[in-house]
Amino acid sequence: MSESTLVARSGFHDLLRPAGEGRGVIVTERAELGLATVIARKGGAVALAARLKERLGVDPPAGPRRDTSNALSLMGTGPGTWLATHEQGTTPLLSALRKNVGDLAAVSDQSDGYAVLRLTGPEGREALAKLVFIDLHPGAFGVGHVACTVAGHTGITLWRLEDGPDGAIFELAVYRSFAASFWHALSASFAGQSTCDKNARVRSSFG
Amino acid sequence: MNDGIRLAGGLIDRKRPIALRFDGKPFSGFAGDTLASALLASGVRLFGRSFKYHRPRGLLTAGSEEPNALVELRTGARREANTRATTIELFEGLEATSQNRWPTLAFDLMAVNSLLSPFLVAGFYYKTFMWPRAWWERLYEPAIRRAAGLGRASMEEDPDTYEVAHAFCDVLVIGAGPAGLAAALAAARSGARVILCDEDFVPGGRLNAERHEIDGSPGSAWAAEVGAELRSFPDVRVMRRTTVFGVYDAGMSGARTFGALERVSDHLAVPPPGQPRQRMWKIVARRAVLAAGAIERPIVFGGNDRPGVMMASAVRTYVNRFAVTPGRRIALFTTCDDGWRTALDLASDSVPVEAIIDARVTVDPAILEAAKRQGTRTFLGSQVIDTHGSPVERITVRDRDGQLTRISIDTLAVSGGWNPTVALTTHVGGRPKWSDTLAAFVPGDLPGGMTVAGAARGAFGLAEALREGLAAGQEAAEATGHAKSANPIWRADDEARGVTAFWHVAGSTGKAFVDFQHDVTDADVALAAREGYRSAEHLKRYTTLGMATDQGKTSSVAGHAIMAAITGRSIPEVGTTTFRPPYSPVAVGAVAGIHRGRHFRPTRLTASHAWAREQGAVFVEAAQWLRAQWYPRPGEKDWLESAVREVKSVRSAVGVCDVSTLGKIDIQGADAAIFLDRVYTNMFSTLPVGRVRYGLMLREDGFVMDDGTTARLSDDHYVMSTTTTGAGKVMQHLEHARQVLWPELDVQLVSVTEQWSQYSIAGPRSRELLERLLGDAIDVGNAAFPYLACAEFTWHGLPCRLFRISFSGELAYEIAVPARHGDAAMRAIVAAGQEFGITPYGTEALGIMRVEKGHVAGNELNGTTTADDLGLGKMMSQKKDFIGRVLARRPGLADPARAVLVGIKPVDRSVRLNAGAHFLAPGAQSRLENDQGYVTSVAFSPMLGHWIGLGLLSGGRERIGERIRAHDPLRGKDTEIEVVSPCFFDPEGMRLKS
Amino acid sequence: MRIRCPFCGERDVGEFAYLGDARALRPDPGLPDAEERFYEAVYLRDNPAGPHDELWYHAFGCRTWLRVTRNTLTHEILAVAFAGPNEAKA
Amino acid sequence: MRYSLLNLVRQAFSGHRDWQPAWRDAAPKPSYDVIVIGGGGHGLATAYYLAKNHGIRNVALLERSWIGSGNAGRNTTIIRSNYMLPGNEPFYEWSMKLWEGLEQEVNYNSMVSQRGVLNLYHSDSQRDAAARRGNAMRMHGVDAELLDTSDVRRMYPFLDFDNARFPIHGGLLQRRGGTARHDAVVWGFARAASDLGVDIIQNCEVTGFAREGSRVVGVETTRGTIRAPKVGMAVAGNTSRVARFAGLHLPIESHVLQAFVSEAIKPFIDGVVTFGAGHFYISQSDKGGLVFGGDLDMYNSYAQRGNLPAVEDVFTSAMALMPAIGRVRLLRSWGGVMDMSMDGSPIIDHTPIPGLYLNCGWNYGGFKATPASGWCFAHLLAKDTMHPVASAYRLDRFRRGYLIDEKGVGAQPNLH
Repeated sequence: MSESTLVARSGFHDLLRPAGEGRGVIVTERAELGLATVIARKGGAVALAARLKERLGVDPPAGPRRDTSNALSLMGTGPGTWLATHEQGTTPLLSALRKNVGDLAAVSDQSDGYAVLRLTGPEGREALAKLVFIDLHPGAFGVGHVACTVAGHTGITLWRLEDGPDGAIFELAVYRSFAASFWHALSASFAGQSTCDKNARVRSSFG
Repeated sequence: MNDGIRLAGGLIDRKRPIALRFDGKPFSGFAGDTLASALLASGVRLFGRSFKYHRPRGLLTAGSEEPNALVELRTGARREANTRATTIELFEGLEATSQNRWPTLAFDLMAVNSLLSPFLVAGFYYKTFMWPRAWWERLYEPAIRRAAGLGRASMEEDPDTYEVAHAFCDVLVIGAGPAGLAAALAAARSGARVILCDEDFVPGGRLNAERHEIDGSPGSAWAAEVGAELRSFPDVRVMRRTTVFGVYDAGMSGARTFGALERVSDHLAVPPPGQPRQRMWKIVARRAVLAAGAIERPIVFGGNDRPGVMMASAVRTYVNRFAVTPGRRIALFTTCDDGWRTALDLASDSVPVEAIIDARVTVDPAILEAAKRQGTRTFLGSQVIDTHGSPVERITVRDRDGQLTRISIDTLAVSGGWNPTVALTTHVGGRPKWSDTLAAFVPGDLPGGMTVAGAARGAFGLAEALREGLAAGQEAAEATGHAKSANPIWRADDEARGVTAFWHVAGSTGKAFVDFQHDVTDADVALAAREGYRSAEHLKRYTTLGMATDQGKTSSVAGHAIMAAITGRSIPEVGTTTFRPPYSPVAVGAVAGIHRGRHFRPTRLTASHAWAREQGAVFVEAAQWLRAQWYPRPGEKDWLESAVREVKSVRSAVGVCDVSTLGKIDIQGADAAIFLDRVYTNMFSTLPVGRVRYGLMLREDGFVMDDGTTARLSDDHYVMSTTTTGAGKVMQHLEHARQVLWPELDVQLVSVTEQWSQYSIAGPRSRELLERLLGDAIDVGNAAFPYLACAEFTWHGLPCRLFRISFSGELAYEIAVPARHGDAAMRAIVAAGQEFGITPYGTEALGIMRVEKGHVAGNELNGTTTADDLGLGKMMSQKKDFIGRVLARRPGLADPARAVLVGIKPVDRSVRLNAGAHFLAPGAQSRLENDQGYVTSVAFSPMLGHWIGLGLLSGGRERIGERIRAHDPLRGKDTEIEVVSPCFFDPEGMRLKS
Repeated sequence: MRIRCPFCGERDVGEFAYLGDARALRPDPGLPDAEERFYEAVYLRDNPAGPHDELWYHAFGCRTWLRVTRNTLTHEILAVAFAGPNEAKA
Repeated sequence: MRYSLLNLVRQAFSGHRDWQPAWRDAAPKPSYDVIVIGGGGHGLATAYYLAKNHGIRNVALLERSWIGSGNAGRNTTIIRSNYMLPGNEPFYEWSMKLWEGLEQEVNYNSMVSQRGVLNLYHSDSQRDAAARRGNAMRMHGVDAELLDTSDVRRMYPFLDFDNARFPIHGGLLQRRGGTARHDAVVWGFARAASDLGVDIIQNCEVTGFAREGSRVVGVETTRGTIRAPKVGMAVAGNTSRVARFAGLHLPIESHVLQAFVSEAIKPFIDGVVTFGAGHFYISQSDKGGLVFGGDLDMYNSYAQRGNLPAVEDVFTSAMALMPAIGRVRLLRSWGGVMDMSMDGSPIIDHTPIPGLYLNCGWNYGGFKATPASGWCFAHLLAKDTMHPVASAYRLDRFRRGYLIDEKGVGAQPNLH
């Protein structure tokens, strides 16, 4: 997140509220994540991939997959197109990309364009499965898989991280302006309807 | 009246009595009962009234195919019309009301229709009610509509919630009878991902209704065991109370989409907190096993609709599953061995069977013996030709010698054989085929990936069904890459299944019904034949046979059979009515899911939304966005007063407006300039870096598609802006051009609409404000930053963009900041603007100012205007090709008579103008032939002090100064107007360049 | 109906936007009879009852344009490929 | 026998034994004066008016299946004449005039019911468009009223006025609009045409055209060759298939449109209501079923069925407009194959091939046009000149750029 004196407001900042005790679904916002789209110049995907591997250690997947090195991840969101994320935020992300592949790719900052949620918990998968029309079975949507799809009239980019203590971990990015509507749809898909905040827990409908 | 009583056994929990009310009267039943079985156990025989004749009707079936026993379930906002008593699970406090009767179910005045039945034959209304014509809407139709319909809608917003959910599996098994359970188990043991759906609340299908044994234990016990084992697999989902209602198209992988409805809470008084009432599932299955069973069919004979006449299989269901006998003196009218089993079941419950009437001359000696042993009278080669009493008290039997015998009974069980439930095999175009051996339609061409097992394909024997189920489940699992599993061999019998096609008792004395709910009789079918409505579809549409809430499940085939006999054709020659989704009715709310009320569509909010709300802004929908429309101040009486104030402030000082909703597309690459030259009518390759240009975009058919400004940030980097409503459409259009039309170009496109919060700061003092706001972050002086300049700069450590563009016609800038900081930026702008008298303005003020300037917007960019229509012809470059150039040359698009953009003023300046008024020459008659165009947009101009407008006027450019009329008969107005140039204010554009 | 996007995999038809006949390519505007050819490309359709080459846009997915061969009588999808060669290479 | 209350009563006493077939199920003769291909409403109306208006009774009406098996029996039965453009409004109003009195003319009650068609608007620009449309109607002498929110609330209090995503700002009402019993329209025209001598030939599929040089002089069918100097096509969704037999390439795409009917409930929706913030329209039949539809499935199709996304879209719109029908159940859905044109308006014209005439491009507005379509097509077939109210429906308007595009979406048929 920028150290600007203009206060930043993340997409979900006033939406996720503490919820009552419970197991089920755990949702946290990833406000600090830096995001950018990376699109290879015409016919330059191969050169770009080599450069990224050489300079930044990430191997941009050719398909809907995710590769990570240190804090930087690249996710395939289309042919020759990736969504890049950086755990330390926008500035390191853009400087890394512009410095190293600015000549081979169109890089566009999307750190403010998307709002990102992390979703886990023993019933997170079931809750999410209600909303998206793709197969989230562990055998079908494995660790490192990425999907651009639709969730209740809203386009999302969804990816799965290494499993955590509360089970499978998904992260999803929605366009910032949809945050409130998307949150309604997502929380409606956790029966119990309670919204939740970092480390708060929601009881889901499945049990 | 209490002739129905409880027997021993059954699948009801006598330790859990449940109280309910029917037509206000208290009754009780047990957990495991349906409303039908509970009322039957309390002696209720009369459940409903038929649609047309209001004939008294009782239970015909024990399942979802029930045509007669429909009730209004629940009350108030939860009232649910036409609910089948045979499928309603009891819950504490259940309230049901009979419907389509007045004043009461027992005494229904509308039953007078029965007396009129000689007139009310099929299609009678097509032959009358035509004179005098005006009486149709005034008299005839209101009368018909008063009689129409069955139950009543709640007329209140549904208080319950619904949701739509998704599931994927290897094998979807439809139906949890013997075949379905076997299929699911075989697939599950192979490790396949299985979903098993059944509409009932207890898996087992007919196993729960018959006295079959599997491996020596009762079928229902076996079903429970298999159900338990299935639940133990992690990748198996057993869905009770779930009807697969539709089969849809597949993909190349073979995975097919199915629609299913889960009744999550319908068996409870109200849904538990957070639970929906129902959930619609979209299931994607690689393979499907249809094991939907079969439906027993009635026989068409005189008086076959009286309460107490019931399907034989239903009698067995009530006796065996619900432990209640429908009567004490039961007769059986059958055409198949299967029907005789009813007698055996009853006998073992010591309910005497008075008589068995079988239309066949010879039957399996074994069952004949068994019946004789119980002292049951048997009539072979005989028919029931009439019934008497309501509920039925007596039947008239005609034996093979024509002798008539009257038998006193209280229940007549009927079995005309079975129709396999083939509906789901036909949803994607397959047609069922006729089987002479079974005298029934069986599945024909199947949807890819679907197999059918058990009774659904005519394998009526239990052992057969189990074998077929196992094989189908195994095969489906293997087809989805799973290993063969060790399968059990279950011991069960294949009971006798002889059947003879027999549909209709000729020479019945009483009315013989084919479609019970719609009161379609054998005579109606004969009339349809006589009048030439002989194809299955004509028969259905003319008589409404098969169009009732049961969709002909118990009536269609019999109707076709009677038509076939009359017209000397075979049943398949008459045709099959194809089945369409849904298999059984689905609530509207369930399909809508959570997208209701304010959540019908997503709402998009800009970063300054919270701030605008604090200012008391009124918001308006713009595509999916909400935008501030105006900012009312205390004492302002309407939107116009507020908007006028906002305009005056902008034109005299400075205002700020959130323009973030406009589309923003990042366009990069070595060929970005060439690309823009091809998608815009005007040149962008010549645009210097650091400059902005207004661009016009056409569709390939030559009409205007969208407009906006595009800035060149560097040689190979542009950022394009689109209209708010056009953003998505333009992005798709540009991607098409990039990927399909000119793949050789080096261009990269991405939407950055959401990355930037963009604010228009407009007015003579905007520069001062920006100097104060931005300090030395950027020099905004006229020299360094002239009209149509743009720059990227850093402010508060943020990458920001500044554009000197103006929609208002004032000296104006648009500043773009990263959206996370959009809220703070707006607050900073307003704070810095205080001393310059800054005023936030909304879309109304924006609209007024753009009309004053003659800028086109949505009402002019309506998809039927050309560049030249809008006075933008000069933007059609002659130096290059671009999308839309060629077809814009067509005569129709270059016709001098086309309506083109003009400005209008009311001659009487005090008059208000209205958009949508049409242009007429003075003195011209109000006729379409005299139409000269119309008013597209109007505004009250604070600067001019009167209403002004824009319009599209035929040959308008040559008519400046002319006086014509804005003709508005719809609002009773006809205003003399003056045609003027579209630009009303500062035509030289001094202000925006100042 | 489900369409197998070469990048995203098989998805519900609801994720895709339909344009239509894929054979209606943009003619060369320099040709003497360009106007007639553009008219035919923009307005006339084979509209076959059977296999049909058509353009779909994966609007809610990877945003690529796809060339889909689909039987208009049965809705059976026969083939799917990227409409643009660049995407195929990438 | 004439249809009347008196005859109905008479027959009631004789067990309705004397009713005759509504139309003769004719076998094809070798030749006719005119062949009309397509036994839907438009084809039957054309045959009827050929006989009635022009005295041409030696007419064959060819239907490949049973009459009314296409869109005539698969629509939402709405009739209206609330069009905006000069090329359309006179035609659809002529159709409305023909509806008013059709039943008496053909002596068949098709339940033409003018209970009003209300188009809702939800924004200022939609209101402006409604005003433009309404004024065009009024200038053609057609009834139209611009309603505000409270007017609409009085008519339909159960719509969502208070919690809507896109609030109802008002509506454009045509009181003379309404519905008609679609099958009865088919049967009524068939009976009347048959009585005038028209041969209605069912189960007779056209497989090609008989040619003499460039001329079309008849048709090849599954029941042999049938000759006629003039052949008219009124085959809606199958236009391109039949036209291909003559080598014609047309500005037509075939798309599937789904429609739905609910279980019968006591009537509470009097007229027709169309939603403006989504593609959805609803009315209630005289049997009590809610009849409703929405947008196309969007892809070319000859299969008379669609998929779930279109279904969900329609039902979501239904709940948005009428939250009170949440527990009402969908009973049946079906699909029709629409002949979508490139500007959303129809074509009634000669073809470049002598002897072959074209009636197509009805998009999903064909039912309301049935009488006028037949009237004008019969006029063209009989007189070889376009009828004045259909004079804009030329085939060459696309080439020449004189489009009739009410929606302004251009050459994208699935958006019309």
